[in-house]
Amino acid sequence: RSAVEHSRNAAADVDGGGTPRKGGVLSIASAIDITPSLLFAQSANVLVQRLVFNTLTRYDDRLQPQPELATSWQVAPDGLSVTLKLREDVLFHSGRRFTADDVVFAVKNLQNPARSAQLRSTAAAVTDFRKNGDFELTLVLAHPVSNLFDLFEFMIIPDAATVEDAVAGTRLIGTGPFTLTERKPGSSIAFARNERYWNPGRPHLDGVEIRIIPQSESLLSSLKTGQTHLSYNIRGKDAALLRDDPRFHVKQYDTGSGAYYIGVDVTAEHVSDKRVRQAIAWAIDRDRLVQQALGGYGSVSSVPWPKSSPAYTEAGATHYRHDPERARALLREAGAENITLPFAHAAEPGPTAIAQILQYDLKQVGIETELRPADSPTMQKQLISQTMPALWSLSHGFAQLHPATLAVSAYPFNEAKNSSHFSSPAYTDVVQRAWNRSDSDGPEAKALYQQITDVLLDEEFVIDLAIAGLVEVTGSRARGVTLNKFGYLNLDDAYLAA
Amino acid sequence: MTTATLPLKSPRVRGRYLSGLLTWRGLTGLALVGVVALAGLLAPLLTDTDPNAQSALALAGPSAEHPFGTDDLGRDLYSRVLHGIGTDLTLILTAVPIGALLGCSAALLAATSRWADLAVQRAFDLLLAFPGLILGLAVTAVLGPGRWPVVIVIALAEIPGFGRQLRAGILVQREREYALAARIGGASRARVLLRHVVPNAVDPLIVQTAVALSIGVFIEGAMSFLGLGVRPPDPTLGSILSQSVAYLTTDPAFAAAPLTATTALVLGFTLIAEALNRGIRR
Amino acid sequence: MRTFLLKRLPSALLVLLLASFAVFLILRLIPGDPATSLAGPDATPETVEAIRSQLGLDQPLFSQYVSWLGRLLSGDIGPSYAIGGQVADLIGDGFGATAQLTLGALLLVVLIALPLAVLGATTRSRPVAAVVQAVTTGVLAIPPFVTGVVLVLVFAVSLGLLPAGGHESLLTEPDLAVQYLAMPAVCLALPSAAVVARYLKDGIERALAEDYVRTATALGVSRRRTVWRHALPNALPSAITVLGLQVGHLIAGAVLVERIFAWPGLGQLIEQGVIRRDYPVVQDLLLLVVAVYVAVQLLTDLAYTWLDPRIRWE
Amino acid sequence: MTTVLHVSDLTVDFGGTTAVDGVGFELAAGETLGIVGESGSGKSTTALALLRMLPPGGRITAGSVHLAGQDLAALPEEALRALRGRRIAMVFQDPMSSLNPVLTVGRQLDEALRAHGSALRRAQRRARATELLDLVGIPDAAERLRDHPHQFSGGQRQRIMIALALAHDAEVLVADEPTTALDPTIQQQILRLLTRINRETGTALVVISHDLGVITQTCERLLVMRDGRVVERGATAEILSDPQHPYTRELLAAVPRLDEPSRAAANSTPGEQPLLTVRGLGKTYGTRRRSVTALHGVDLDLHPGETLGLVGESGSGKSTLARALVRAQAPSAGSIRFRGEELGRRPHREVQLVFQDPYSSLNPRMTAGQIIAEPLIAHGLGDRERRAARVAELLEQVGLDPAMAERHPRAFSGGQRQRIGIARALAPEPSVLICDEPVSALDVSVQAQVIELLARLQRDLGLAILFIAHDLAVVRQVSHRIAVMHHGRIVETGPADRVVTAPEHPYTAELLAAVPRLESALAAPADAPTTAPLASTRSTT
Ligand SMILES: Nc1ncnc2c1ncn2[C@@H]1O[C@H](COP(=O)(O)OP(=O)(O)OP(=O)(O)O)[C@@H](O)[C@H]1O
Ligand SMILES: Nc1ncnc2c1ncn2[C@@H]1O[C@H](COP(=O)(O)OP(=O)(O)OP(=O)(O)O)[C@@H](O)[C@H]1O
Ligand SMILES: [Mg+2]
Ligand SMILES: [Mg+2]
Repeated sequence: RSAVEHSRNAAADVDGGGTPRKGGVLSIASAIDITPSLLFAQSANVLVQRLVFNTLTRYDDRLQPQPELATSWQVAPDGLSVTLKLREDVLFHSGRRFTADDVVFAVKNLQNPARSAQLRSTAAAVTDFRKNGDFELTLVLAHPVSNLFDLFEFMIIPDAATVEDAVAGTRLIGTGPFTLTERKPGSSIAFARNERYWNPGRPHLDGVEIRIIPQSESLLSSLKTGQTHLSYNIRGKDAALLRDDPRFHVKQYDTGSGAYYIGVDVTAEHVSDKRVRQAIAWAIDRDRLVQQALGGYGSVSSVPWPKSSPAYTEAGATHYRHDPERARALLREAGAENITLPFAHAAEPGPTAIAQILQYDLKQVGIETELRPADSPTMQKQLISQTMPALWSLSHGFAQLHPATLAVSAYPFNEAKNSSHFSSPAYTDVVQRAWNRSDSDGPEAKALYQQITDVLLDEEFVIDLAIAGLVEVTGSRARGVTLNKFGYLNLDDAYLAA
Repeated sequence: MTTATLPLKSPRVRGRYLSGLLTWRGLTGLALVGVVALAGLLAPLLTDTDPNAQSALALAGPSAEHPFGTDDLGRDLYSRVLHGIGTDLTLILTAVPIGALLGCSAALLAATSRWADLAVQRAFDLLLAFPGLILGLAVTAVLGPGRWPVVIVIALAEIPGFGRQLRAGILVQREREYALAARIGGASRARVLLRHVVPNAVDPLIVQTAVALSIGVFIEGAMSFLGLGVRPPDPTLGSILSQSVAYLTTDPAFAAAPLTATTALVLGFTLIAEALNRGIRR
Repeated sequence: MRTFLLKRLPSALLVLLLASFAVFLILRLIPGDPATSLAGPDATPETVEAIRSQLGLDQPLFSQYVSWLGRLLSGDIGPSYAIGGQVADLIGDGFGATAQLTLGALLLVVLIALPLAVLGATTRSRPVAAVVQAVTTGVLAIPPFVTGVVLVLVFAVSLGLLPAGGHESLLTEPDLAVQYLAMPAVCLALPSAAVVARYLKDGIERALAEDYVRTATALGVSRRRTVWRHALPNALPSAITVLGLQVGHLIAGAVLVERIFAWPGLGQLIEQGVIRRDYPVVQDLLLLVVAVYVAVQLLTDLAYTWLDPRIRWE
Repeated sequence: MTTVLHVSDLTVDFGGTTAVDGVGFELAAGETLGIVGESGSGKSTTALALLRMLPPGGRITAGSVHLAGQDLAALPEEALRALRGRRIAMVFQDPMSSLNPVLTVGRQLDEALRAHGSALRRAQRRARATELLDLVGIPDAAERLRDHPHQFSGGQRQRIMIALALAHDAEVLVADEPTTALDPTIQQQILRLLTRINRETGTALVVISHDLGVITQTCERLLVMRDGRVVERGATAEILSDPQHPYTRELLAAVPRLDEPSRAAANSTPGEQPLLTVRGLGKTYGTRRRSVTALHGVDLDLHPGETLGLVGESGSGKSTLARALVRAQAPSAGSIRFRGEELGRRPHREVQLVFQDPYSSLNPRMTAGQIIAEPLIAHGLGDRERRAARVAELLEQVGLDPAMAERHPRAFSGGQRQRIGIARALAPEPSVLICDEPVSALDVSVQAQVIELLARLQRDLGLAILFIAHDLAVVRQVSHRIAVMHHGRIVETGPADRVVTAPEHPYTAELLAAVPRLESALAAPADAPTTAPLASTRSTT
């Protein structure tokens, strides 16, 4: 027997044609294993969430919520409550029927700080539950919440009885299209079709397998050899090569996979002056960064918002361009010429390349930096304990949806507490006003978003550089694969062509 | 222990090393190491391009302006490789002697008593048993990234090698009759050890040093690959090489220069080691 | 044999105890802590604190150490922090895979080193000697992360002969397992094979210059037999010692190689454990590695006395 | 008689220096040829050149070695291999290093037997190996096949070497110093064995030795070598009775004879009070489970100005005793008193040892001067200049040029090295000198120099000397008294002449009877048809 064949066998025989076919196992290459304890949070690997679980609603391309476990919803005119009608034909993998109690549990679950859910503040805005039968309930809110449907897109509905097993990584019970069959930590996660899935005829696939391949080159090879069919961890430069290969399909999502930024400790010497921070923003050649570090898969941006965000504006994205003269002038003005700043970055190859590019650009305007590579947990600890040096570079997420979600959920932008030690009444005020409202894309809301953007562009405590592309590479056989706005993999309609 | 058939005018010890070096092996080795080392040493003279200067011209192939091409950030590979050799040599030439010194001291300590011997042996075991990744992580974590952690990890890795070699030599030589003769002559334990036994036990160490130098290059590369190496953007052979891995299919020229330099160094060290080895044996 | 073990076991146990202490301390010296990893990228300091106390990380170091040792001795080593599952299961699964890889590599080391060394030591042809030389040094000069990637590109991507990565158990699917094992084992084995070959070659050369080889020649024993039966046995004891040392290098090298070939072994587990600061996993795993290593040292010492009868005498 | 070996004009070079210069001889089947000569005269080199087995650096530059019509000097390696061991076999000079330490003796014999594609089965080879071991007088042969070389005593190892060479009934057997490590009784057995083989299978023998007695007993014809050349040749009896070349005459004159009375009394008179008193000395080697008792309660007195000769079977504990006396090894029982006081744990300045093997006891990294100065430094005697003066004085005392102090041990000849060892032992001005086989490796002329030196030192300094040796003639010559050791016990002690002429203990008598004599050979060739099994009186392990 040939192991090469064996490794491809995951995709069992399926007959030809372009129409959806039943059967086959889709194999996904992921660079990172899941972290069970972060099941309810946004983390580096969120491929599992929508395979095993469902959410209440789902955004379409125009950011309009669509029914999923909730069939319909009604937000009260004062924005202080929302009433949901639920599907009645949904069974958990354990065979138990899904009811309103499960939604109550899901919300309470996110309110638990130990779950580390980024949208905890939004979940915490739910102060009471009013059930109306098993399949209808009303969530009572403390104040109008503009990013309510972000929560519904984000919040997976777990089985209350087994939730502790889920975060321990031993058992996942949800209502989703696939059931977890085996997990080998660090190696693979296997799923089988949920035969009692509420969406009739779905899923097409017999099963799904996620293979963990940490080394980028090996991951690419697994796709090329047909061992795997799908990956979201292909580096931009490799994706650029695959784009011309007929065997592969490369797709970019508007949501991006987070934004690269330079974080600034606004209490540190020199950079406490906002002109210095602006100078840094002017000094960076973002185009070169996107080209050399992201292989062209990404877009320059001075603001956190990707194109999918209602706050996105062309003017905002291009506010800072590469202008060393201007940077030098600002530095002169601030009296901060020839300064040296410490600069932390993650020690992995990608971030190291980015850090070196930034270092070089900063040097051109007279800012010397001392690079301090550290591994991710160290970076994270510094970030959370707010002990970062004057400058650091990382990436952040949560800008793909409602701008309020970013400011109340993404730690770097948190108005109350962030690693930059930045706080200003103006920022707090505008963020709270944008969040505490029931609509999210009216003109008034848009104006508020513009104000947030303006504050960010002026203060530059987080200097945004580029939005990394969210690149999906599929072998030509895999079809119908989609991601939700939080990057949860949805394979309801996916199938393997012959 | 044959008393007869001994050449009456055999060359002296130093002479034996020299005659070992003056063979095709030794000369090729010296030439290889010499050329690479000189290139590293004279890097500032051989190129005036800043090894860290970036440009939009990334991953360019060899050209008149960039003899080895450019890397993914548009830096001149010729200059980076030359400076990288310099860095690598500084690292291993600091680390290997430190490791050798510590290892040899431990071996000497082990020679003092049975308990010390046991302790030192087990300490070597302990040192060898820890995967390099953990050692590298721990040292880098405590000291912060930079050259010293690399030096320390290489040195730590070399200690047991030197220690074991010298210990083995001491064990053998200590049982020789001349050591006994020295003791009967009234020499103290320390004197027997340092004046009589050790000078006769150090021959294998010269070879060990050459091996250790190669391993030093190897460790530097591995640490760079794991992101524990010398602080960027300073080039090292290992860091350039690990950077180039991502481009092996598309731009093999990227890897060629650092790989050639490393291979030449390691081959050179090995040849010198073998030549010396043969010289001693003659 | 019994007395040998009786003499060595106490010191081996002491090494383990010291190692446990070193492992424990080293992990705590590395900055970052399990709670932040568990809490995720956007956690608040309060969440982190809550997790810390839940994991008992706010206890004094010494009591953490003692309770860890207690758990080890009681045999119930408990769940991992971040990776998920019981530490014992994780290590058990990984151990099988890594054992397969390192033993495979070890076998290759012997299979590569032995002929190379014999050839290198006995050939009279300069070109052959030069080739042996080039192989043994070239392999040491090219780091495994390059070798690995090149192997995959050639044998998996271009030729399609071998799978790019992954693993099957030798016990259940031996024919497939060997194909999965081929590239990682070669990649892991090459540098060690070069080192062992070098020492072995040296030993054979030295033995060939000895008087007892002269005796064999004078008896008319053939050149081949002289090398394999008379010189080689004398070179083996020290080569075995080097091989024993290489086991340590193989285990360390597994971290790199397993990563490249997505091999689900202890190397990956250690890396994951370290990256997530999963103390229980890393602590127990490192201790296991030390134990294996100490056992290997015991074995090589035993082999040494078995191969060299003079030592038994003393 | 047919000529089996024809050597003509054999010349061997060592990188420029000529070690063997135009040696030639013929050997017919069943003939015996002895080669004697000064140490370093090229005897071993000649033997090695016969099989073309010169060490690296050595090259046959001229001449031929014809064995049954084929020129060994020009034969391709493979063809030569087919001859080695089967048609021409060799016993090497150094038995200690010539056996493979990691293979059992049985394996090595087996290798020898199967080397020439013999059709013997495994069991047959085993039987033959046992027979060979038995032949050279190793007791318990079948059992001992499983042992490794280190488990045999030096003399036994030498005999195993001989057994290997006998594996194929070769036409020519070259034996290089086959009996140096053997005491007279065992030496006698081996020589008889060689003679018997020569007689029964017609094997031509070439025996190299510095012991003329050995040659006399085994060889009909003789070559005398000096500086790589054959200076005299002829029938053994003729040369010995009527030497032509001055060197041969010198050699013969230097041979000590057992029947010459001791010269010790003429040299010095021992003091009354014993200097060194040994009582009940015991020594056990090894672990509790597997132990060897080398000394069983040895009693000994040594007086100032006295030479006590110590003889005995190889492995009887002589070296062990010597080492115990200088505190190199702690004895397991008994007491050693020096001037009435118990010796401490550490070596005593006034008791010094001259090692059996001079070369290995000299540190190869130090110069002769440094080596001799070591004890002076260790005992804090004098400053740098005074030490240098003392070293020069010592070198002169032992008859070496003080200018040689700058040389390394490698650059000295065997006899000179022996004298450096003596100078070192004398440096701390000892009153007791223990000499462990100081002359066994030396040819008679150098041996005579060393003996003269010791005598002079005793005369001048009143040294007490314990003189350990195999060669009874030498021992009688230098000793006031002789002690005989057997199985770790002193079985007889008495005035030198009395012990030799009127031995009291049967073992002593046996030992004396076994000494090969020049005269007896001249009178009647050693025939004494002893087809009786060559059983040994001793048992090892
Ligand atoms: N490997 C060698 N290299 C250089 N010279 C050598 C070598 N072996 C022997 N010689 C020289 O060749 C000469 C003859 O040595 P050989 O061993 O044949 O002497 P010998 O007669 O056997 O002496 P002995 O009685 O001490 O055994 C000596 O002068 C010696 O220095
Ligand atoms: N280190 C040792 N370990 C075990 N046994 C030993 C050791 N050294 C000597 N023996 C044994 O002790 C006995 C006496 O040895 P010793 O060397 O004293 O003999 P010797 O009389 O000097 O012999 P020779 O004449 O061969 O030099 C021998 O049987 C020998 O095998
Ligand atoms: Mg000789
Ligand atoms: Mg002795």
